[in-house]
Amino acid sequence: MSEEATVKKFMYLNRKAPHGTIYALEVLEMILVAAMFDQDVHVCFADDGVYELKKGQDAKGALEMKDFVTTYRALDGYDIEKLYAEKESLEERGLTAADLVVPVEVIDRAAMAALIDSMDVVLSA
Amino acid sequence: MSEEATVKKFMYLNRKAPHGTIYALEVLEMILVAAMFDQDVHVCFADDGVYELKKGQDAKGALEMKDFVTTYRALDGYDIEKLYAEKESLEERGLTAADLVVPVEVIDRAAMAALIDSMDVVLSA
Amino acid sequence: MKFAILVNEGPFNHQASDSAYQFCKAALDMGHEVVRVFFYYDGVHNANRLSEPQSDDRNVVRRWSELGVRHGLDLSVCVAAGLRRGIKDDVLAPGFRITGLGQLIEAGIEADRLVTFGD
Amino acid sequence: MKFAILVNEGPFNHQASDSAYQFCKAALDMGHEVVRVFFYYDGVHNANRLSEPQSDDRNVVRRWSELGVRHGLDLSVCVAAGLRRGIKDDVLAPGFRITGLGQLIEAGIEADRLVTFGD
Amino acid sequence: MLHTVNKSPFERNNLDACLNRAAAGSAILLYEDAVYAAVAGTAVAERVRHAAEQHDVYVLAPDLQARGMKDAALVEGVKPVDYTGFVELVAARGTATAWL
Amino acid sequence: MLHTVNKSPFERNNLDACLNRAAAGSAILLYEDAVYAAVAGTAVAERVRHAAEQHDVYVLAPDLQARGMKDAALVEGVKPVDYTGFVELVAARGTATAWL
Repeated sequence: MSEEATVKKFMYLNRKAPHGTIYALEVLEMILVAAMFDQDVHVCFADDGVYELKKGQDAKGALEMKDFVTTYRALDGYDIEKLYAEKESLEERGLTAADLVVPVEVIDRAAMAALIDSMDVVLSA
Repeated sequence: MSEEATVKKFMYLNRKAPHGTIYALEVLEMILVAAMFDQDVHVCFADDGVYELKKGQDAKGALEMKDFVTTYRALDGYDIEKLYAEKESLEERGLTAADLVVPVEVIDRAAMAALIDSMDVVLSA
Repeated sequence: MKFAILVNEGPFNHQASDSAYQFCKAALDMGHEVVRVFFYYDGVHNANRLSEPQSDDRNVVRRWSELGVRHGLDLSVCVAAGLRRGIKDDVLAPGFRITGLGQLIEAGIEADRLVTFGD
Repeated sequence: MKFAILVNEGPFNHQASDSAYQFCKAALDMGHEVVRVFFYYDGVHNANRLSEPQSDDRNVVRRWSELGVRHGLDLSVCVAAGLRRGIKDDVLAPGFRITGLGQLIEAGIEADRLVTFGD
Repeated sequence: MLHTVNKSPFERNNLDACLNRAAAGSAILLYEDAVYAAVAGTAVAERVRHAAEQHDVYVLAPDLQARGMKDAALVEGVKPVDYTGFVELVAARGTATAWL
Repeated sequence: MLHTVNKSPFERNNLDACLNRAAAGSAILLYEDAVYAAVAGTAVAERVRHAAEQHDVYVLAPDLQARGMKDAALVEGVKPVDYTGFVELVAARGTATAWL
């Protein structure tokens, strides 16, 4: 199989809240670069990672920090369309899909586990 | 009151396990310097901080990391004698005072709470 | 009232430095005195003048430098923590100085309050 | 087998860099190939040649440099994460190079396994 | 005394560590990722409501705003403050203890 | 798949996060501060024993030794490995997922 033909299943697994640490922002920078490679990209949000997608964030206005959350909305333009959020993680935090800045497929914990298990590369933070 | 006469109650509150992060080591460096000031020093161990005192640690032999734990035994020579470990934290981790490298006063959570509440300065990690 | 501020984490990776800066600025605006800002653990990275954030982001290092100069703040970087992590005079941003841990204890004695920002 | 290694945290503050080093050394000793060690987030601080640990401590930066030179490893430091944190060519230790995030994705494609060490 | 907590209650034990040792009547400030604990309707809200009966619990409003929680209902008894209020709490409540 | 956990189960949610999503039969390696989870007689030991019934749970021996737990009794079913064993697990068990 030639190098060009290699298509792997990549998962970017977001488990951390935004702003308190930089992981959410720098994972997003990673995803934007990953979009330039023809790989099968999955972006997942679980645990505190679901907070990354909360509508109405205003890090710049509130704290002079960087507003990176709107960039999630640009993922569609990069042909990154497989976005998943875990149902249980949303529920524990009192959130629903309607609270999120982008449309995601809400899947339950068992489905998330199966999805993770099917990946070739998992990049997590 | 002159600067020289100021004696404050300082607490060094250790809540983190050793080796996984540097906090335990650098708090200890802080305590050694603090010993040179004539302040009322209290060194407390709670939550994962009680692991800092576990006997038999061998970070150098196992992982080429720095063996700093023996330094706790030197604190006595610096006239730092008020060492406290929280009973509940030890119990949750299956430890007793006999597992620790230095003699400490084991106090329960309520006593720890009262001790913290009586401090002028709390340095925690 | 006299405040001392302890910053335990580096810029960007954790919010600690941002929070400490906002706190410091608010305290100064309210007329309080900040006797020292002490940078310990990874906090020493806040003094690295080579830091060059993206143009649409805040410049954490420069912001501390400017606040320090404007208010004559003592921005103290721990020598031992700094050596370990490669933060020395070679890369020190304006307004910061390298000092010993004794300066942290002194600040704790001299200030009415010591406030810690970390991970 | 081909390994790629991702280091997310700086030296000393977290064990991640130590663990990655021990893993890398073991893999090489066993005859595996390490196609790239990529330093991201605070991991970029592992490349700071100014780091000067105490004499009784391990030298994390130098150790990576030496392992890199000995085995011809590709020690890649993310340019964007490095710029933000002040890790640039000015302070880069021998054996490290500044590269883009694309090198991480490429390593993930090329290697049989990508192993992450972080906080 | 003023206790500060800055970590998400879903990720770490910091909030519990604080609540386990904060003397009755002391002040507790939730900021950075700990502000999620102040929002009503989550799995930890009941614990925080109970804490607010025994302590003066505050939440840093700019951190709520940064996280899209500016208009979220807060747990009963939790009071928002801005950075000026944070400084006032430190000044008024004595020793500041950070539960890192 | 190999899942790795490196944080203390008393401090953070990483171990639970992993156990909640690890497919049955996968391998789980506890290292760095997560090795405390492998020691018998703690408040989390029962959870880990249960996990070891559904997964192959390993613990990194050098990390135990560093922490003074070299001779500690381990939770039933948890197997110690050294760095060579860690590398072998990564090679043998497929994708490595780090629960950071």
